[in-house]
Amino acid sequence: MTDTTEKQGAARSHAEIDDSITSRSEMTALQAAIRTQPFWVFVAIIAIGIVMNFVSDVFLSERNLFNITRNFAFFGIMALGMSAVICTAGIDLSVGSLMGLAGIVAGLVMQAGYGIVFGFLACMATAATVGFVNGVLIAYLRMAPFVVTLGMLAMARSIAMVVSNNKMIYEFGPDQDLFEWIGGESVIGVPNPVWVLIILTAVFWWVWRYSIWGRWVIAIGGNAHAAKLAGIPVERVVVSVYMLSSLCAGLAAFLMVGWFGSVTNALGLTYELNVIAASVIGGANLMGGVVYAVGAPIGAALMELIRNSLLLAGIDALWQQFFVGLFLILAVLLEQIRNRGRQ
Amino acid sequence: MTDTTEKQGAARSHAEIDDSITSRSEMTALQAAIRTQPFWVFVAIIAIGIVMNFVSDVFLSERNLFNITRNFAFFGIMALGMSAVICTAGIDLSVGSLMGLAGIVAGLVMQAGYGIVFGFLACMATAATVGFVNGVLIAYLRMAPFVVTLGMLAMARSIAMVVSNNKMIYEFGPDQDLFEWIGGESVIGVPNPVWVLIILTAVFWWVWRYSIWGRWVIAIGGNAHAAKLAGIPVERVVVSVYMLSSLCAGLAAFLMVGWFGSVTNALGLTYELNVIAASVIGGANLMGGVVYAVGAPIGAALMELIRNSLLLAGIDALWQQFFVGLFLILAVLLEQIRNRGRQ
Amino acid sequence: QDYTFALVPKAMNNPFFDLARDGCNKAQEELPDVTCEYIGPGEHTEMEQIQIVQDLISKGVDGIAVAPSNAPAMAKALKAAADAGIPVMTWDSDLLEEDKALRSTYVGTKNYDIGVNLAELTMERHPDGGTICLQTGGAAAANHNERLLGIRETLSGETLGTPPGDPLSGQGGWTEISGCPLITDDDGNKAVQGMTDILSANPDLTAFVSTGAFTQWFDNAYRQAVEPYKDRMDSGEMSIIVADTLPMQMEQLSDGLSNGQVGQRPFEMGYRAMFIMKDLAEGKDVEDPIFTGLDVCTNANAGDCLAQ
Amino acid sequence: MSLLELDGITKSFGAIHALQGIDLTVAAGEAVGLMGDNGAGKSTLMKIIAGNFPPTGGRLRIEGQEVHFHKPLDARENGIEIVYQDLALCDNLTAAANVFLGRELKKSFGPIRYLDYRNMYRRAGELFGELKSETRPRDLVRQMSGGQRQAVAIARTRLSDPKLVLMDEPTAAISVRQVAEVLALIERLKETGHAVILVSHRMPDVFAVCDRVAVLRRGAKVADKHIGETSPEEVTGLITGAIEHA
Amino acid sequence: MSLLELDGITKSFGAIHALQGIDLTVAAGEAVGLMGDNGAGKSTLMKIIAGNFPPTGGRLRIEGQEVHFHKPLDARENGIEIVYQDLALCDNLTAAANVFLGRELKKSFGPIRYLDYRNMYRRAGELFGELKSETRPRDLVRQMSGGQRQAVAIARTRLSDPKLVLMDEPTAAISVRQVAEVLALIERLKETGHAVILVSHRMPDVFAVCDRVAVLRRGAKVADKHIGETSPEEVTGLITGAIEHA
Ligand SMILES: Nc1ncnc2c1ncn2[C@@H]1O[C@H](COP(=O)(O)OP(=O)(O)OP(=O)(O)O)[C@@H](O)[C@H]1O
Ligand SMILES: Nc1ncnc2c1ncn2[C@@H]1O[C@H](COP(=O)(O)OP(=O)(O)OP(=O)(O)O)[C@@H](O)[C@H]1O
Ligand SMILES: [Mg+2]
Ligand SMILES: [Mg+2]
Repeated sequence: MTDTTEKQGAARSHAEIDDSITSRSEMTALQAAIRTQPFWVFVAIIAIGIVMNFVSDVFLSERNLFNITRNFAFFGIMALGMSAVICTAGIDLSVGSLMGLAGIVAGLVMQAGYGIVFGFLACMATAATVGFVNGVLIAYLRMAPFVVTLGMLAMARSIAMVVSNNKMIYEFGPDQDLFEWIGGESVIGVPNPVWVLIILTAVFWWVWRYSIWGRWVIAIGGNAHAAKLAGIPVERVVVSVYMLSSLCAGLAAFLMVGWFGSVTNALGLTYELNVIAASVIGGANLMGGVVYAVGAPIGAALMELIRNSLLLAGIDALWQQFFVGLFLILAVLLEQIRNRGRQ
Repeated sequence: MTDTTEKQGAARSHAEIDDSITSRSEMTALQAAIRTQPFWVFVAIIAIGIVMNFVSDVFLSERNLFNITRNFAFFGIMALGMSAVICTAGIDLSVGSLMGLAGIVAGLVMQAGYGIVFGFLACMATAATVGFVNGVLIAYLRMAPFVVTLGMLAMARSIAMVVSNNKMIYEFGPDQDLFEWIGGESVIGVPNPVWVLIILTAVFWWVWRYSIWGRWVIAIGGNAHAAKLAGIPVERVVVSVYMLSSLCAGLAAFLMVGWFGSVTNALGLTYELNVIAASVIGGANLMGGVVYAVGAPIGAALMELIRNSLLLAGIDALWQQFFVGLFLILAVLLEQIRNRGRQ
Repeated sequence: QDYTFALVPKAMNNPFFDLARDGCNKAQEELPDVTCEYIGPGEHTEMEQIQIVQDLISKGVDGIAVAPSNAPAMAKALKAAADAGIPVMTWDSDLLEEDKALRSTYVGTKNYDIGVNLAELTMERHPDGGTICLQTGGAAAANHNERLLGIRETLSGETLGTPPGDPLSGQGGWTEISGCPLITDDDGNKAVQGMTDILSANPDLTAFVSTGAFTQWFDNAYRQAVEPYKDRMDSGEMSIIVADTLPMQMEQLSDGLSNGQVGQRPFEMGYRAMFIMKDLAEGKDVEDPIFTGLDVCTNANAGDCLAQ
Repeated sequence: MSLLELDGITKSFGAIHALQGIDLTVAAGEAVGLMGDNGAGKSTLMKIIAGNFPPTGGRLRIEGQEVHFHKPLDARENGIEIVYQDLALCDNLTAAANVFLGRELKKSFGPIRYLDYRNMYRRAGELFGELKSETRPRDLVRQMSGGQRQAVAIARTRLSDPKLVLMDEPTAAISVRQVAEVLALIERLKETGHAVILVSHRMPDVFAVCDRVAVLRRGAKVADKHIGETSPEEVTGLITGAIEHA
Repeated sequence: MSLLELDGITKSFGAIHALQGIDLTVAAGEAVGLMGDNGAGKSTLMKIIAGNFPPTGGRLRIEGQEVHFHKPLDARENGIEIVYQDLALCDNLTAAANVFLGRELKKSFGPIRYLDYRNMYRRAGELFGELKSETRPRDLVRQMSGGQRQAVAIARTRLSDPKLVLMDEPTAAISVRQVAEVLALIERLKETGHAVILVSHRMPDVFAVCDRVAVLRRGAKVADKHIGETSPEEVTGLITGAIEHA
């Protein structure tokens, strides 16, 4: 039925195809980007920007851009950490309360005259502790992240109340000026918190793409059981993820208090939903296994942009929230429609 | 190697075992119950009750029990609906805002003199509409439940502000007394909202156990793709689930406004996290596929009980939230520890 | 006989109410037989406040002073206090007219008057009127709505009905710009951001008036936001006028970064509430209502406008 | 007239061309074996016939009538049942619940209809018995062994009286004893006039029950022969590409 | 001295007794076929050896040394690799990423170590090539066919040089061509002194490569014979229970 030459021919072509199969990359980087949610949210941002440019001439003013970028920088920083948590199919509701606690701790330490380095270290140590507790309860005691971090939400806020004795702190000791400079000023026209966000986003981009830890986090989100079987120290990685999220919140609190120039234990109240929303809008999937570094700042930017635009456009105050909700849905819908068309 | 009799013997014993296998129930109902989270949360509730009985002699007073049960009834009703949503691996953040909107609509209709029947229908129709929109966006347009319902959270609250023109309503027309009786009074010593909760819990128990719709919801939560392949109208069921959650929130709003005797558009502000927490404490799993009818009231009861107990025990106000969080975590931890022991 | 009196604020995370707590504690020191129990919802939620009051009644405290978030609903809850023979008073904000029989007295200010004073400060600086943006707390907050009405009625010189009234469109020379009143939900961050955006979107705004301290809570952020407009404020082209007189607010006023403050006296409210309740518990008659007065501060009298 | 006719079915997933113009017919009472290397496109073809997703191009005819399936239910209503390769089970439900998923047995109490657990357990037990599978109807699928899960998936096709049964590697995980039962089942289906498409990598099984064998290679059909006219060796060659065409 | 010795291994899941006192030894360079009906307990036994969960009772010895595995990594560090029946892959990662999961190849840039994509793709491609599997290293596992997924799971065992390879139905989903490769792989493993336990329902495969065959029935070992001393018919009888013991 076949002769030898034919067989060899087939075999050769087969080997070639095998090779082409092995080295084949399905898509160019651009094609891949176009399929992601952050890309389409970014498109929505550009669209809003163009429209706003006609609606209000102050929209593109330096001052307004300065304000917008600084406002979303804090949420962007927290969303970077939150994205990691969400990537493991977890959730961290305690970030808002933690901001209050970490901010108060930083404030108290500096008020007591210890200087900014100690203030920063105390702030981050507080955050790390809270994240560690969250992580241990979730990873080792197998508790639902929602319950653990909700409990922590209440506890952290309460501790913040107790240690601050419910008072406002607005004297930050010897380094007050440096502290307020870090949070409130800018370098070459870009607010410092935005620099922090930019650097962190770059770091996270590298982490998700090139680091082993990042790979493990994504694997855990895809199939925690399989990751465990593959020898990944799942528990330890999960703890580190919750600590990371807390550290991001602590950092945001430090910058924010510096900007505000004062701190109450109400700092960060109800921010958790905004941070989670920024992550989800930026493409994170609450079922886990998906993460984009650029998603966090893009998601946070969209939320802030909507808020700012509605105000500049002079929308009736009672209606503003309506449009916030509407545009939120529309921005994410864009990607859905595009992807349905593709299928 | 074998003879015929041996073969027959083996065959017979095999048939017998087959039969025993087919009809074997792995556990008694009690054994099954002991493995569930609601059971252990219930144990925690009993434990708190016993401790509180020694701490405070008013704890078991009729008035206190009356207050406690009524307070958690509203959350329990909402948590019943929320559990269904969570069972499909979804989430509904809009219930709190929806309460505000539905309450305002009911109030406006009754204030205009239309009577309680119309007020109730308007309230439920509003809720159904919101749930329908949520459901359609999630089921047909495949959007993330978190984003959709977060958008709806903002939109519903905004509409409530607009239609109420930011005013409080406390005149409910001709049926005011009946309305306030329904929400605020009791029948044979049990507050009316509690009756509603009891009846709804019984209905949901039946639904999850015996109804085809309930079975489908659970299947969707387990594996939506497989459910779709099995011919279940997944989209329609998901829409109905979100409508159900909204209707529960609408009902709770109706009862609560009746109890308050007034309504502002701030009704239900930030309740969403409490409702979700009640469901999760009651055993719902945010990854989907798990639901207990009794879980919702038990979860809501635990949260209210902790709050009430701390106040009666005279815990320092600043510390109270701390213990709320702590006991929340401990109550759920109970079940975890017990189940780890079993494995 | 020892007394335990409960002082229930609207929310515990608001520095305003902390001052009331401090007053309450001072009274406790002065009255050896009185214990002050300061307890309220962590955040501003209507239902939790009602639950707390219910629990206090169950617990059997000797008197309750409450700042109701939702007046009609609170009135229903307070009926149980009457049944239990627990004396009740209100502070900071009052019950509705028809429910007033339920409480013995009210100690505090008229929110409406705060609005009137805010408006008068504004009109003093800008007799010809102009454009104005108002900033308020929670959308449905009754006290803020009354202040808004006070501002609007004073500026327009007209009666505008139920709080918060309708936005001004030229009455008395004042026009509210679109996008206002700003709703802050008592969030300082939102308040500053909202003010920043409004000021940059409307460079020739005449007056920015806030009915709550949240705008100025965050000292540094507020200063940064207002700094670019300081020249206009100094020259009298523009004004920022804010309710309350917390310490950092007074510093901002002294530095010319605000043009007027109208303060309540929460410390006094908390302090006097204890004495009033002691009188009530001992069966004495008390005045109704008791107003604690307002502090009205301008750039000129910033140093010595506060009472005490 | 054939029961099922495929006419130039193609399917692309982005850059991957999983199927490239497949023609195939199946008559009533006939079993067709579908073979091919991993990734050849067999499952993709099965899923298209079962209404899982639409083809990128080509036509599907059932009893001469062109059909367009928009959802799996459409295919089922046209008398097509399928055992998916990945089984498509709900892990959180019992074996019996999975068997009856979407076609629950009901009892009535007045106007209220509710699940008839008793009969579902009984019927499911019978079906597993027929397959000689030691599967407990009350067990959660999550806890079951690989072969028990496959038995559940196979049992699902036995609920209705379909015209065409698609089996995507139904015997991959099951033991020798049940393999014989599944093959016997296919024989019975043929006898009663049903059509079967059997996807399998097990040459002996295909040669035991199928009337025809079709071979896919890289999304194209490279052979479609009567069992009598070919041999396992030839089919192997066709699958691996050692033989180009037949 | 045997490489692996199991001594009275039992395992219960609540009321279900999956394993009841299993003794088994495997020597270096030996391949043992493990057969049994669905639900007999084969996968459970494999998972216990792989450190997936501890046995309820009994002892495990490796090279005469008693071991207690608390997690899968412990087993791997003792030189045990496994192909799970359910494959245990992360659907959201590429084939190459799954192959190297937990053992990623790294490059260094100063003190910073990062993923070496290039080498991982290359190595994974080579491994798939060895198995003659048409699996693209860059594809997401989610999009792959059943056999391609199985190839990924098998490729994972090739990364290290284990003493013992456990294969739980490694050929269930793969095509004839790759089956031959997997069997050849097992032969090579034996030649180089590795031990293999092969769980399979495919009698010919077991008889082709295994030196011994053990049969489980309802959690008990009912036979353990050299291939030369038994026959497919006897093994079938042992699996189904037609033959009680051997
Ligand atoms: N986690 C678990 N919980 C409860 N029962 C289980 C669990 N895992 C397995 N079982 C039960 O243990 C028995 C043995 O299962 P196992 O997976 O070992 O079978 P197997 O021999 O591998 O079968 P197959 O050939 O079908 O893969 C089955 O009855 C199964 O239902
Ligand atoms: N959803 C999808 N997206 C992208 N590619 C896909 C998708 N589904 C299948 N493919 C690809 O299409 C090709 C055919 O897959 P299919 O599952 O039909 O193979 P198969 O013949 O069933 O193989 P096996 O014998 O291994 O089951 C494969 O290369 C696979 O990677
Ligand atoms: Mg396939
Ligand atoms: Mg198995």
